[in-house]
Formats: sequence, structure tokens, C-alpha cells
Amino acid sequence: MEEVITTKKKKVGLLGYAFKPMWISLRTMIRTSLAGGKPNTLLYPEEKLDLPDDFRGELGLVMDRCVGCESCARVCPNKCLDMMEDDIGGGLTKWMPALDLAQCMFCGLCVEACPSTALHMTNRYETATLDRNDKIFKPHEWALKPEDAPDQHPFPYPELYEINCTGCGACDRACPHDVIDMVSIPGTAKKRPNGTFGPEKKIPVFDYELCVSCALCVDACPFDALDMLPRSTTASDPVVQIQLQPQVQITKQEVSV
Amino acid sequence: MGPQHPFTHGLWTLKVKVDGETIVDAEPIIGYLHRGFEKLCENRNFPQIIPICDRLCYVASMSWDHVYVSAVENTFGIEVPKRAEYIRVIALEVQRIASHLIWLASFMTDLGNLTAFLYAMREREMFIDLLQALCGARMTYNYPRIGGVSQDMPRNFPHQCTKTVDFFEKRLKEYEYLIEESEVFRIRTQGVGYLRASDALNLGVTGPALRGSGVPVDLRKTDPYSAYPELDFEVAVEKDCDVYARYRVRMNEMKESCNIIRQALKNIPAGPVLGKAPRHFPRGEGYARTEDPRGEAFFYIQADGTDRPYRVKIRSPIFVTVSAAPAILRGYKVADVPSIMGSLDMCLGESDR
Amino acid sequence: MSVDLIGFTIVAAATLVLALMVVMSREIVHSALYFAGVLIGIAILFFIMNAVYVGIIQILIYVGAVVVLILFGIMLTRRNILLG
Amino acid sequence: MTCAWASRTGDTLINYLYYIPNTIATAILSLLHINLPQLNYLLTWVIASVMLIIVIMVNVIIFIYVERKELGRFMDRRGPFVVGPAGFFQNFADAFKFLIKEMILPENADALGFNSTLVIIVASSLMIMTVVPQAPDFFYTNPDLGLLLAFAIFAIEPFAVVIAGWASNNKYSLLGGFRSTAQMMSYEVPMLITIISVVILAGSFNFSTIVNFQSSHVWFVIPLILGFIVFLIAIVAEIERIPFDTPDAEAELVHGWMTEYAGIKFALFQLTSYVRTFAGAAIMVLIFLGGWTGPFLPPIVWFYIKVYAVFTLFVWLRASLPRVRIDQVLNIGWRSLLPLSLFNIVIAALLRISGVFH
Amino acid sequence: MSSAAYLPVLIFAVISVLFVLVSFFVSALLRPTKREPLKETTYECGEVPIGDTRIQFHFQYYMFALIFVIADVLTVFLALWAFNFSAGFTPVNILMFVFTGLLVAVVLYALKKEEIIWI
Amino acid sequence: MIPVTYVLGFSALLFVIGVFGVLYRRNAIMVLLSIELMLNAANINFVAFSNTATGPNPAAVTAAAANGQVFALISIAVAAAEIAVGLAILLVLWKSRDTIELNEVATLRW
Repeated sequence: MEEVITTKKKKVGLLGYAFKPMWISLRTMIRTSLAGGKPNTLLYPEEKLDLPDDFRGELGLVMDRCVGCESCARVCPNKCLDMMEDDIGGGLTKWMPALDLAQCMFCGLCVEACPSTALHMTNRYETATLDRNDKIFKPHEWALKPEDAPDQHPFPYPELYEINCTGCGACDRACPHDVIDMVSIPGTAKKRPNGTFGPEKKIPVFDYELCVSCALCVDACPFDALDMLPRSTTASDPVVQIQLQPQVQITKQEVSV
Repeated sequence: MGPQHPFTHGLWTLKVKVDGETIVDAEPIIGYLHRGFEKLCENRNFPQIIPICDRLCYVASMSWDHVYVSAVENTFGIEVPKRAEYIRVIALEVQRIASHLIWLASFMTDLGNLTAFLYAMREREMFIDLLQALCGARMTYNYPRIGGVSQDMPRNFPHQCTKTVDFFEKRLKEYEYLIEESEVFRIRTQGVGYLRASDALNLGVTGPALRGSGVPVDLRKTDPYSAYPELDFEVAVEKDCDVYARYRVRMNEMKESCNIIRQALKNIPAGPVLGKAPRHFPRGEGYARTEDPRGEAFFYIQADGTDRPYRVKIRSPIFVTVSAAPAILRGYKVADVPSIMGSLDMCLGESDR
Repeated sequence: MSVDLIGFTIVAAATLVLALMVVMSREIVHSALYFAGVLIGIAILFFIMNAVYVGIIQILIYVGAVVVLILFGIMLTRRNILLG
Repeated sequence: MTCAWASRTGDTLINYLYYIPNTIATAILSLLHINLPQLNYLLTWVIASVMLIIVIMVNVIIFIYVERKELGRFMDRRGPFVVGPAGFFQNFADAFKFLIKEMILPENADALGFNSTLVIIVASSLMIMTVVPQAPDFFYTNPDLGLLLAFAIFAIEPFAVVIAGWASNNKYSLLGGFRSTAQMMSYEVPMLITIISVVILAGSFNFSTIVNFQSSHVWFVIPLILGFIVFLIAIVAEIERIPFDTPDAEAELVHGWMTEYAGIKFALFQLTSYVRTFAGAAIMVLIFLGGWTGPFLPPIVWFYIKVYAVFTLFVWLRASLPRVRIDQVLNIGWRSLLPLSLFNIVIAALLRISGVFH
Repeated sequence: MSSAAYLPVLIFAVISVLFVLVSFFVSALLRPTKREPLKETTYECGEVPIGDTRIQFHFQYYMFALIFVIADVLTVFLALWAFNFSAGFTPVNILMFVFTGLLVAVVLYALKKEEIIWI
Repeated sequence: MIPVTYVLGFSALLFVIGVFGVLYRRNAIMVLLSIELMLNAANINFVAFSNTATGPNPAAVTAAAANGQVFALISIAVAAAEIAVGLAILLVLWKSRDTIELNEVATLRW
């Protein structure tokens, strides 16, 4: 048996033996029962916690806003979102995410990734069911009314950090909707020693009317020249010519929400 | 004392060899909660790992998020806005108080005082409310992002936070009355679970257990990170090396955390909270180490140029501290096991990974 | 036969049976258990014979202390105290 | 020295706990046309026993309810509140749940030891209340040596606990049994010595005499405050409540010697612990706090008021203090309480000799 | 000392034993019984029971029982003395005081000396 | 009132059982238990005789009863002491010889 080392004990005062703790508990009792106070218990089924607005509860989908960009399905760590065709009423179908809530870990990454604020985390947190299949939703089953979701903030659109762009055209190839055209900038062609002009520098130009904010171009860009930034859709001129604003240097202050 | 024993907070086994009631040898067995975390990380890209880091330690999620995020930032040299650093510090300290409170609760339950358990849980609720206001979730925060934090704090958060901290300091005095002013608590903790400073250093024990042995090692001071160098605080150190010293260290740390929160709220600069995070990560490797509520947390990342880490290594403080358990336990009574192991603040999520 | 005598006979017979079981039982802890029964029976006999104080002391000392002492002795001097 | 609390103590009242059963028994026998005094006696006491068991059970249920509610308030929470008015029927629901739980005999367990000890423990605990009178007009039996007999019955449990722990074939049970017995034994001695000091003052082992003596002099808590404290600590240890619940410290030994008991057996053990609490509180009230004496109200009401006050004290202790380690428990018992109780005897004897009490 | 007052206690003992048995019986009517070998294993915190349960207890426990027996016998005589207490400094009282004092001394000495063997 | 012969018969039977146990069982603790049985049988005799003390003088009767009962008390105390000492010897035996079977410790010196 190893020798047990004991340090010298500090005794509490005379009152300390049991009286101070007893005094504290007595005070609590008086506070909670006699002096008009109430215990700290939350009577759960009747009362509920008041939750903040951005509480991360069950997911909800606003079907009207969904553009089928698959951003959520791509960002989900648990692969609980899956895209499928579902009808939105009136015989129309739409490409929308289906949810397996049983796999969801309520991280909220999909909500942040959603460009059109179609995804929203509700305040519902009582998610228990008896059957696991009850928590696998088709798109219209976890749909949310638009008025329950918070206001739609401006869609983010790809913006160019011109400094980083090399004109490789990867974004153009990645874009599913023909938003991006690679445009040559006149006068940027370098003069070769033999007198001919090389190819002019190209930069992407976005047709924002076609864009669904899927951010595939941003993912595709090898040089981090693109970023998704919120932008008003009601701009008078839908096609923004980047080259007309060569000084677009997005600073971090503008990024902040 | 197996996985389903009332005093094991989490799933682990402590095989105890006794002679009468005296412990001759002890062997902690962990791994019941192994989820292959490090392998899991290799299949997810960098932002997707953050919510999994929440699950490393379910009572100190924020600090594990933070250590991961700062590891990524160190690896790729990402700049974090000042305001985000301050918000992170506030969140970390609130998390530290919450974690210490849940430690206090479980520790006092081990010692048989259910009242302190409920009181501590009651106060923890306030801090969880704070974190909930900050990020919208009560346990799995997923708050820090690579290059900042996910959202700025709500408008009334500083007010709420100050109010809570002021109230909590009052309650902390009440705890001291309730817990340590009783002779029973003293005789249960003083002179029990002696851990020499040299032993602690050799075994690699960190955190409150080390500081309880009189070694003033606190990464917030010795290897400052985030906004800590700009804040003024003291490291809680006790020289008694026993359970009581560890208890005192944690209580003092809670007080210091309150100070830090107040200072940070006062000094917080304006500005953005989320810097530009790259979508493409170059090759590289890096690490971060921070002062978890339980000790020194360490996160190592090796990136191979894709959007996922090639290798992730975690050093969990509890994994090391548990290994030190036999050295602490030997020679004491079976009845001391809860108080000694309770004073180490077990959290199996991070040690089993 | 008076009621006293009937009671005495019943208790005495039970006590004797228990005493026999003490001696014959293979399991030594069972012996101790039966021994406690014998002691309580004898205490009841003391009560019947108007020796109340002795009866109470019999319970207090024998059942409360001596049986426990014997049980501790049994537990302490066994290789395998749980499995017989 | 006459005491202000002296009122309504008399032995001339009818004992309801005998009178009602006797009436019922006589009525039954006269209906059956049997004229046998022995049978009448037996039937009377059987009915009285059942009545006493019912009284004890009702009290135990109220005890559990009071404890839950008070503990809740001490801990800043509500107690049970769903079942019945203010959660009063929660205990019944729990009891019924225990009743329909499956019972398990663990492998290699000793069936005889496992079950017979249960009977011994429960029956002996219930028996304590037979010799403890609750009021001059409400007692089961009030023998001359009632106080001593109560403690003799108190002393039956330890050996059964060891056997129960041994029979469960479980390490926790065995350790718990040993601890429980060691603790009960350690605290029985100071307790007995303390009651001897009371007996020196009152001159009798009879509860009624002690109470009457107190009502005509002074409550013994005043001259024997030391003994009262010793007795309080000892009784808390004897009935194994926090801070002295080391035998079933759930953090160390899962539930002590009760670990392997399931279903109704476990319920009976829990009930037993409350019966012992009731008995301990009642004895404390009777020998230190003036028993059933008190102004204006009937004696039995006073008795129960005092019993519940003492029980609240127990709950209060439980809410405030952590658990003491087993060796410290035993150290307190032997090193502090035993000398204190012996000192208390000297005080009592000197008080009696000097003629303050006579 | 008449034993008449004690007979009801015996009757009550029988009744209380019956009470336990009746509650067993009621429970046996109500509860399910499904025997499984796994269910009947000894509770060892969810692990398979290890070791051959060869626990031999330490000698210390015996000391408690030993001292308890001595103290218990002591209380018997103290109780007798208390029961027939007569006021005044009679030889009995003086003797008893001396006895108690000696006892305290002996107990304290023993406890001091045997400090090591307490569990 | 129980005839004293009955009680004597009972105690004789108990004593015989004790003797039988001493002779029959080889476990030392069982031997101690049997000795306790025998002591109890003797105790019963004391109490039985004290119970039968009759005479015209009630004080004398009480005194006689007290005599017998005091003997019984002393016997109980002695028995408790005896079993404490006996078990202590057994424990020492167990420590040194690792057995308490009386057959195996028959040698008087070792």
C-alpha cells in the first residue's frame, strides 16, 4: 500500500459545521415557498422556454422561395438533405430538398448556405416520435408558410475580386444556367515581341436574371476570385458590367451582416 | 465500477482492486463512447467539421469549436476580425463557467448533496440562455466559423450578459456558503486525492488539476491566443494538491471568468465579425492549443490541398487526466473514488472521441 | 393446558427445530441465520417466563451484537464468501 | 419546577387503538355466538395490528410526500405535481409501479438469505412502532420497558443486512451490507447511552412516564441538549439518511445492500427506511421534545406536529449536507459521540443527584 | 414485571410477517415473469462479472463488532443502574462514575492506539 | 405459569443439540455457535428457576427472581465476551494457518 499523503486540514469556524449550509437551504426554502416566491422549475408541458428568434429548431422549407440550387444538400455534414422532384401544387413539380430529420444535427449550416432564404429553422424542438420513418420528409411535408419564415433578405450573387481573377473560365464551365459569359477586356492584350497581340484578358460577366445563386461558380474558382454577396435584385440594370466598375474592392466592412 | 455506475458521468469503467476498503490499484477503461471522430473529420470538408466538434465534449462544445477553428486559422493564416475574437472570448468564458457549473453539480452529487446539484444546474441554465441568445442552440452551438463567428451578438446581449454575471457572482458566494463552509465537505475533500506537482507534470495532467497542484500553467497566460493578451486576469492556483484545491481552483476560475467577460464587454471593438474565408485550402499543416475548461486542448490539422483535412489529431485533456487516475487513487478508500474522480471533471466525449 | 403452555410449546418446538437446523445446515451463514432465530425464540421464552429485562437484553446483545460478530467472523475467515 | 407546556396528559383516557378493535372483535364474536375470551383477545390484537400497520403506512406515505415536496422547495424546485392534487398520489403511483415490476433472483444468490432477511428487516422495522405510544389515548401497547424494547428491536436489523448483502452475490451488496452494519452498530452505542441518561432523569423506561415527567418538569432537550444533539446525529446515522447514508451511497456502491433487490422487495425496503425514520422521529419527540404535551390541541395532533417538525429537520439536513465517508462516519461515532454521550450521562446523573430533578 | 403487555408485540410480529408475504403474493399476481439468463446475472455495472468473487475482507471490520459487543454489554449494566437510580452520592453512583470514567479513558486510549486499523 | 420441568426438558434438549454440534461439526465457528447454544440452554434454566420462586413474601419472590435474572444477565455478558475472544482467536488462527477446520489444526505446537 502506498503511503497516503495528507495535507493539513483547515477547519471551518464554529458556525461552519452545518449551520451555514443549512441557513442557505433554509433561505432558499423561504424564498421559494413562503415569501411569495416560486420555485425555479419550469412546468414543462404547460410553460415553455421563451426562445430567441434565431433558435435552431426543426428545419422548415419555404417552397415558393426554393430555387433548387442544391447548396443545402452540398453543405450538409450528415447528408440528411436529398434533392427530389416534388409537386408544388397545380400540377407543377419542382426540384427541392427532402429532409431526413432523424439524421439532422441542427447545425444550421444549410440555412446559412441557402441563397434564397428558403430554409428556415423554426422554434419547434419537440421532435420525438415513436417511428423513425415519421421524421423522413418529402419536400412538401416539411414545407413552411412564407409568413412563418423571416423576411427574405437579398439574394447573394457572385461577385468578382478582380485582382485574383486569371480569366481561366472555370466558373463559366461550372455554371449550370448560362449565367456567366467570359468577356474579353479590350486593350488588355499583351503585345508580343513579334508585334502580334496575344489573347485579351477575360473576366466573367454575370447575367443576374438567370442566376439562381447556387454558388457553384464560387466553388469552382481555383483562385478564390469569386464570392457570394447579397445584392438587390431590383437593380435597374440587371446586367452589371464589372469592367465598368474596376475599383470594386469589397472590404470586410461590407461583408458584415 | 462499470459503465453503468451512478457515479460515472459518461461511459467508462474503473476497475478497482481493493484491500478491505483501501484501493490497491485502479485501472480506468475508456472507449465505450468511441465514435471515430478523427476518421469522421477526414470525410468532411473544413466548415462541415465545426458542428461535429460540438459533439466532442457535450458540456464544453464552444471551446472545442474554437480550438478547431483556430487550428484551421493557424494552418492557413486566416485573419480574424477583432470583434470576432472578443465575441469568441466572451463565448468561451461563458462556456467555461457553464462547464465548471456542471462539474460542480456532478461533483456535489457524487458527494451526496443534491441541493448543490440543482443550484448549479439552475445557474447553468442562465449561461446556457446566454449562449442560446448568441447562437441559437443550447448545447451544440456551432458558433465559430473559419475566420470569425457566424453572427454578431444580439443587441441586448451585453446588457443581459452583465446582468447574468453580476447575479452569478452573488450566487457564487451562496455556493461557497453552502458547500465549502460545511465541515462535512471539508473532511471529504481536504487531504484526499493528493497529486504531487511533479507527478502531475510527468503524467501530463493539465488544467485545473495541474493548477490545483500549484503549477501556474494556463495557456491563456503562458501561450495567449485570441483576445486574451489584451485582457487582464489572474490564473487561479492552489498549492494544496488535493481535491479541495481543485475545487477552489475551479471556483476562482469562475470568478475570473466573470471578470474577463466584463472586461471583454467593455473593450469590445466595433467591426465585422466574419472575415473572408477561403473556399479552397492550400496544402499545409498546423495546430492550435487552447485552455479548455478541463485542461489543454490541442488540435492538429494536416491539409493536402483538397477541401478536407488529410489528418486530424486531437489531444484531449481528459484522456490524459484519466490516465493519471491510478496514481491519484492508490492508497485511498473506495469511498474516496467519487470525490477524487469527480474532482478531475470527467468528460468522456472528448477522451474517447 | 393453558394458553401460556400452548405458546411455550409452540415456541420451544420451533426453537428446537431451528437449533437442529443450526447444527445440521451445510451453509454456515444459514447456520447464523437460524441461530438468530433460536435466540429470538429463547427471548420470547424469557418473556413468557416473566423475565422481560433478560429477554430484551437477549435480543439486544445476542441478536444485535453476537450474531453480527459471528457473521463477521464467518465472512473474514472464508476463502470464497459469496459462493458457499 | 413546573412546565408551561403541561396540559392534557393523563392515563385515564380511552386507548382508541385498543378500544375500537375490541369493539369490533366483540361484535364479530357475538354475531358468531362465540364466547371465548382468548379468541376475543387474539382477534382484538389482530385488528389492532392491522390498524397500526395502516396508521404506519399512511404516515409513511405522507412522509415520502412531505419529503419530496420539502426537498423540492429546499432545492428551488417543485416536488411532484402531476398525479393527484399537488402530486399527492405520486407515491401511490410509484408503489403500484413497484408492485407490477418483475422480481429477479440473481444467479448464484442464496434464496433463503435473500428472502428471509427481507421479512426480518421489514417486520422488525414495523414492530418498533408497536411499543412507541403516539398519544395517551392512542397507543398499541405501552410496556414498562418500552424504550429499551424499541431499541432492542432497532438492533435486530444489522445482522439481517449483512446476510442480505452476502446473499445477493454482489460485491456492492456485500460492501454495503458490511458498511451498513458497522455504521448501525457504531451509532447504537451512543444512542443507547443517551437514552440511559434520559432514563436516569425520568426514572423509567416507560414512554408515558417519561412524557409525563417532562410535562411536569421540563422538556429534556433543555437539560440534556448535548444528549439531544448526540441522539439526533445517531438517529440520522441509524436510519441511514444523508449525510450518513454511506451504506447505499449511490456514487460508490450502487445502492448498497439493496442493489439486487427489485420490484416489490425494493419498495418494501424503501418503505422500511421510512418506517424507521418515523420511529426514530417519534422516539426523539417522546424522549426529548415532550411527546404529546402541548396546549389547546389534542395530544395526538401535538405528537404528529412534533414528529413532522423533526422529520423536516431530517429533510433539512439532507438538503444541506453532503455525504460523509464511511470511515469518517465510524470515527465520528466512536471518537466524538461515544465520549459525548458518556459525558451526557454524567451530566444527567449530576442533575439528578443535585436534586434538580426528582 | 409482567409480560402481559408484551404479547401484543408478538401478535404484531406475526401480522407484519403476514403483511410482507401478502404484498409478495399481490405482486406475484400482478407482475410478469420472464426468466432470462442475462437478466439474472449479477449487477456489475453492465460488465460481465469479473473475478471469482474471492473477496476476503479486511480484519478491520471485526474490530467494530468487537468494540460494539463490549459497549453493548456496558449499556446493559448502565441501563440497570439508571433504572434503579437513587439520588445522592451513594457508593453505587460513585462506583458507576468511576466505572464510566475508566471506560472513557480506555475507549479513548484504544481508539488512539488503533488509529491505523480503521478502514 | 409454565411447569419448570417443561422448561428444563427444553433446555436439556437444546443443550444436547449444542453438544451434538460441538462434536459433529468440524468448523471452528460452528463449534462456537454450538457452545453459544449450550450457554443459552443454561440461561434458560436460570430464568426458569427464578420464575418458579414462590413464597409468602412478595419482596423475597422479587429478590429471588432478580437473583436468577442477574445470573442470566451475567451469563449473557460472559457469553458475549467469550464469543468475542473465541472469534478473535479464530481470526488469528486463520491468519497464521489459513484454515479454521479443527481437524487441520490438531497439532498443539508448530
